[in-house]
Amino acid sequence: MESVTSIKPLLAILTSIIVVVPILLSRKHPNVREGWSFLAGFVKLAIVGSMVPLVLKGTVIEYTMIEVVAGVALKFRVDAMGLLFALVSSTLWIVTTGYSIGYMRGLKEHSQTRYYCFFALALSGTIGVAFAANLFTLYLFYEILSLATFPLVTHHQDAEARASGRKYLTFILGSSIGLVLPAMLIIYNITGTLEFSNSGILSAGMSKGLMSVLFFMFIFGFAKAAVMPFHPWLPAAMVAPTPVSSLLHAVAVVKVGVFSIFRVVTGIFGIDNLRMFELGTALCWVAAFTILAGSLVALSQDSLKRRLAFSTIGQLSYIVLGAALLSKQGMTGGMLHILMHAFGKITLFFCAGAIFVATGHKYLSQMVGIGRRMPVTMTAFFIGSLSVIGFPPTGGFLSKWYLLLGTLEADQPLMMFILLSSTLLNAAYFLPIAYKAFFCSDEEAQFEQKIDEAPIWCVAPLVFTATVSVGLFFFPQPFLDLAKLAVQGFTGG
Amino acid sequence: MIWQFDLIILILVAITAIASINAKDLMSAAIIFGTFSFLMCLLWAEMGAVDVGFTEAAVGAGVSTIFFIAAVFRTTRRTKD
Amino acid sequence: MSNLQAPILLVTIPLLAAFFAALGGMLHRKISFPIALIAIILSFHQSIIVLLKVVNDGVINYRIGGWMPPFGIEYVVDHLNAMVLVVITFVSLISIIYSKLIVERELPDKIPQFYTLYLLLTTGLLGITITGDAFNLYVLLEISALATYALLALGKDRALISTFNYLILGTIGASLYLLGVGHLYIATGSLNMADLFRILPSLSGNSAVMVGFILIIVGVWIKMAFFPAHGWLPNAYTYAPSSSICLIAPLMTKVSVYIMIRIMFSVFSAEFTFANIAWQTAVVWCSVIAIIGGSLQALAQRDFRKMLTFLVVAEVGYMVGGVWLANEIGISGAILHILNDALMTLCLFLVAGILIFKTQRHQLMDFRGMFRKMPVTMGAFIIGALSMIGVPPTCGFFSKWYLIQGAIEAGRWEFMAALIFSSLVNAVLFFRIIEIGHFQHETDSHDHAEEKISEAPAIMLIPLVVVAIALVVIGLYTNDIVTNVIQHAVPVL
Amino acid sequence: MEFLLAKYNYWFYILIMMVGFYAMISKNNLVKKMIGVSIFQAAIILFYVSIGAKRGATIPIIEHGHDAVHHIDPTAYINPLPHVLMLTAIVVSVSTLGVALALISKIYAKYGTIEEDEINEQLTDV
Amino acid sequence: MKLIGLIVVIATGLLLLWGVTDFPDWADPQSPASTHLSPHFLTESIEETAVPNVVTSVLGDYRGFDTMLETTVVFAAGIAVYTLLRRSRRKDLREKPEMIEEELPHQALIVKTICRLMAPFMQLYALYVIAHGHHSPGGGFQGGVILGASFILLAIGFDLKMVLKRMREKTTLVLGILGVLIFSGIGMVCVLLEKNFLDYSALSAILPATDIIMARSHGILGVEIGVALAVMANLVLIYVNLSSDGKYERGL
Repeated sequence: MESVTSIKPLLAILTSIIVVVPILLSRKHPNVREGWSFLAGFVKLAIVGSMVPLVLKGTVIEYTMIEVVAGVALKFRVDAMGLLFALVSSTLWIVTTGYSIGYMRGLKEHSQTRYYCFFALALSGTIGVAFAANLFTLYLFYEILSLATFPLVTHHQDAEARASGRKYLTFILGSSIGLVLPAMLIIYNITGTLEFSNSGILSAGMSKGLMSVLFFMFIFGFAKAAVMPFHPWLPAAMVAPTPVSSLLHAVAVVKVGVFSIFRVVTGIFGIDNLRMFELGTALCWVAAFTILAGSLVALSQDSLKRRLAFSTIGQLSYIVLGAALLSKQGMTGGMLHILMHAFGKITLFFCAGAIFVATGHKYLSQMVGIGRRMPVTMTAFFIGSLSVIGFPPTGGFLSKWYLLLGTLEADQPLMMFILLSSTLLNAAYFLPIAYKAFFCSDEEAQFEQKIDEAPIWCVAPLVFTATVSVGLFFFPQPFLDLAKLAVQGFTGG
Repeated sequence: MIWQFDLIILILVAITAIASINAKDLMSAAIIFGTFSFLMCLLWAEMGAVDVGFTEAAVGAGVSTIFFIAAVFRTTRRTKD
Repeated sequence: MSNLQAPILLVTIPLLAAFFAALGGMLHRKISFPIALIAIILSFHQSIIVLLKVVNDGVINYRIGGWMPPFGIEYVVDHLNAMVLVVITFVSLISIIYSKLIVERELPDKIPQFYTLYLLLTTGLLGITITGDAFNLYVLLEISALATYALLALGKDRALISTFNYLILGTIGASLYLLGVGHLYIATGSLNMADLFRILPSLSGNSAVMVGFILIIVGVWIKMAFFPAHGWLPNAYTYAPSSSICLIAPLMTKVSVYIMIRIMFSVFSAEFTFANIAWQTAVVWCSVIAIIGGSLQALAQRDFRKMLTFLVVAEVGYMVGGVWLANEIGISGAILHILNDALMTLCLFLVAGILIFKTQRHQLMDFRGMFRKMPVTMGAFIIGALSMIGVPPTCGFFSKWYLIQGAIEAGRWEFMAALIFSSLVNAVLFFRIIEIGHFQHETDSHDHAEEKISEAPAIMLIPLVVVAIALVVIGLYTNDIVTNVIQHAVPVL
Repeated sequence: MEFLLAKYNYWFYILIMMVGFYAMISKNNLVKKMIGVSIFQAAIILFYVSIGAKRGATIPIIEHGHDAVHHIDPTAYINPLPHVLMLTAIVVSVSTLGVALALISKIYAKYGTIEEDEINEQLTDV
Repeated sequence: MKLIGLIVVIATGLLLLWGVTDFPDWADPQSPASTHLSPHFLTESIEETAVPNVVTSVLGDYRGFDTMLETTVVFAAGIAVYTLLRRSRRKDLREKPEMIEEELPHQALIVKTICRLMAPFMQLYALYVIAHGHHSPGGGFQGGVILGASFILLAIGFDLKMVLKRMREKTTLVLGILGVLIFSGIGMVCVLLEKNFLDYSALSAILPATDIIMARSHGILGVEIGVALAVMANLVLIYVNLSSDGKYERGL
């Protein structure tokens, strides 16, 4: 695979770090400040987008900043999988910035400058993880992301935010320092490198015990992926303002977790090794448990955001499962699910936020008949639900389809069964919401017939993401190409 | 260098050291410490270290002891051990 | 003989300046600060010259009085102490600028004496580092010790009694060192380190040499507050005036570690030092206890400075343990940690000093709302804290990296576990403070609601910011530092 | 007996040093501790001076001063190096003593006692 | 605590005893200490420095740097004590009752007379010790200490105030600093003359009619004077502060 050196990946990361300065300087002028955020968003998307043609040709873009430890450099490498993830995050950053304006101003939140600054930093962390060429760089940006999101999660600065912030950090930092760091160091000690390679860097001669311990140190260490039992931070973090929850906890943070797992599975351990030691199957079971348990818990939640959070936990493990299947189709599905779930779930979160801005309600029991008041929002919600459930014609169907194919390819019919039954569960916890929003008797309805949507800055983004969710079903290119390209690299053919 | 002489002084040095740290009055402890230093300097001079003995006579037996006395005067003579 | 005078100048300039500062101070008390400042700048400059010279041309020998080494006293600058010299002069430079205002407030009638003692302490530390003569080291040890006692005793509260305890233990430490040197002298007849290194291998098995080694090492351990001789440090440092603690806390323990390394590898040989496995294991276990105990004690503190002092104890465990891992990576890590920890500790104590300067208090609770009032200070604090925790790309991460690599290499899992554990505890410690600073607004409490606290003056902020930036820059250039400097300082094992 | 006699100086230095050492760490009175420190240091000096001793030799001042063009027999003079070192050590010990006594004096002014346990009691009361 | 202390002490003692077993016999002319470095000093001292008292030549020249630093130690101690104890008069409001006064026979005539008689002799002797250090036991330290002791004796015999009249606070401080400055200044002069630090042979370039060897000898004398000044002044400084509790009013 040929590679070219280009500073573009670094620029893409730096855009959102540099923009912090003008944001801080223009803190007295909200419009200018948000202008800067938008500008940076578009610049970033342009930079990321400009790399697509090259990568689609099978080229890898590399950039080495500095060698920090012998054999370990601060290095970026843009391949198909990283680019796919970066595209999703930078697109959604722009959308979310727009949404933030509506939400934050609509609720007259405090410390908005701080909010935008850390938001930008968090995005840098995300793109950094996407473009990391080795485990060290990945770890670095993973930690930056953890730290940058702390002020966002605890934005309200009240007792609840503090408790959640503690939980958040305990899980995220604790697992990364306590598990990922030692595992990384041990791997460095064994191999002398941390560079991701398509066939893995660990040799097959390792003992099974050590390999399994390391493997699960990574899986659980990347607690952002919320694999049970390292999931409780995710529902707790829902105290954050909704745009934060939507971008970070449906897209950036959690996807960084699963993305990291994907990277480690393919780039460090290597598919062949994992197959040989049957670690993929073990991971399948962990993922399957999380899928079912997450979905079941979601059923019982009354708070809309919490229900979405548990749904996310389940959905994340789909992606983990995709990686764990170690089959071509499964991995394609997993990768696509990063994208599809992102658009679907962000729509749902946007809707939850819009409802909160417009009505101040958080609980499902208070939302009966809300479709009468906010038809646009609830329609988008319905589309988002379909996508997450995996119902055509939404993007979610495609990724689930590939996942199912993957289970067959990997000869794991039980997993297919679990996937299907969880789909039913998904439907069970989402559809009633949409149903009750529109179809309820007049006595039940808690809202009047008058249409009263959230501000336009809130509604436009969610309409956009819902549209994209549908659009992705019909035009999955170039994402499907990227995913296939990436998988081709890992499986070597 | 006569070893018998040497030995006697050594024994005396040891005795004064123990006495000095066991004295019940800080002033007498300081004075005994002066004796200890003086014996020490005798010992060293006898071993051929005249310069060291000389210095110790001035510093150890003289100045150090006076420092101790000054400090004891400024504080208290009482001690529990 | 070529006349590179830099090695002697960098020691004698502060020494002479100490005398002039005392003289000048009698004329006018404001004269001593510029004298001291200029001297330290010159000394810093000379240390840089020496470092560059060593990196380019190798070891420098400087014969004082022009006498041949075993007969006269010799200065030897190799890669190890060239680095330590730069660290000392840098820390000294930073904290002298920083402490100008504090001295004027804390010790208004003792300004010249303060600077005299400050310069003497710097001289002592530099001399200890640069000298190649075992007895000369003792004299310098006493100079720095006497200056330290005086500086520490100027503090408030329990400063006197804790300084007295320190004096007793410090004297025991220094005396044991002297006694150990006596043992070496009786066995070899030499005092020059290089000469000793040449003679000692022929005396293996000699009990006098063994006892000499034990005495010296134990003496140095007492000086550096290594478990179980650590009891004096927390109190002595907690109650010290914040003007001098910024010099003492970062350097005293580090210089003692340097002495230990020098004795172990440049006087004795690595084979001698590591001949006894049981002894080596015992030391590593002691450092494990030091790390874990220090961290836990730090966790129990309510006073910010006291917490830092326990961390100093834990960090000493890092370095001693790293050296006694008895492999090259571990020793590199320990040496790297001398540099990194000096800066990290400096950064945190600078923050503590600013806090005290502005609020007169130093409890953890006094960080309430500090992010709003002192954003720059708290920004630097966060970098220092992250470095203590070991988050990349701050330098604390990389020394931990090497130390853990060394632990893996040596198969000392307990040491690795202790390092990870202390990282986790540090994370808890510092995030507790960040949380207090982030959440608790001064407006919550009514008693000092009206108190106006703003950012510290520039003369204190700039040194702090410089140190904070240095923490990141040094982290990124770890590989260069290791390959150009530290690699040459590590004995071949 | 031969063995004991050959090194009796060293046995005594250890004895004296341990007396000082014991006083340093176990005595309660701060002045007593300092006496212990001084004894400890004096014992070290004794040790060094004993290293320098040489049977059948005289003090290290070269006879006939500047006229000594003749060959100088090193075995005729005592080793001067330990003496030099110990001059330094003596001065160091008196310096340390001065600083320590200054501290004691301040401690007394503050707490009204120089017994360690009584000071600690006062500290815990606060 | 005492028990722990005892155990530590006994353990250390046993360790040291074990170390002694491999020592060369006491006063053995063949011990390494007597055969490695010292013969060089003994045989070369006259030739290289023209100082018959080898202790002085080693102290002042071969290991002159140690001596300089040790002078610095005294200086550091002096400054430390001064910093800790000296009180400025303004702050000195709360007086402690003087309890010592009646115990001390300040007015003892015999003591006074003897002190007055002895002090000049002591000072004279001290000067001799300093100057004659090249040829007989003695030198800067011993001389300095004796000089200092003479003042201390006066302070004990008479009153602190009397000493302070003769040696004011500022004078003491300046002398203390001057002493170390002389020493390190000579060292720096050597550097300026493009030799190594404390290489007194460089002084032959500025001292009239001295060859390299004599320059060393003179250099040693110069630094001895510095040492004497520093030791004297700083010991007096420490004593004055200790005995008057930093108030400079009344001694013992």
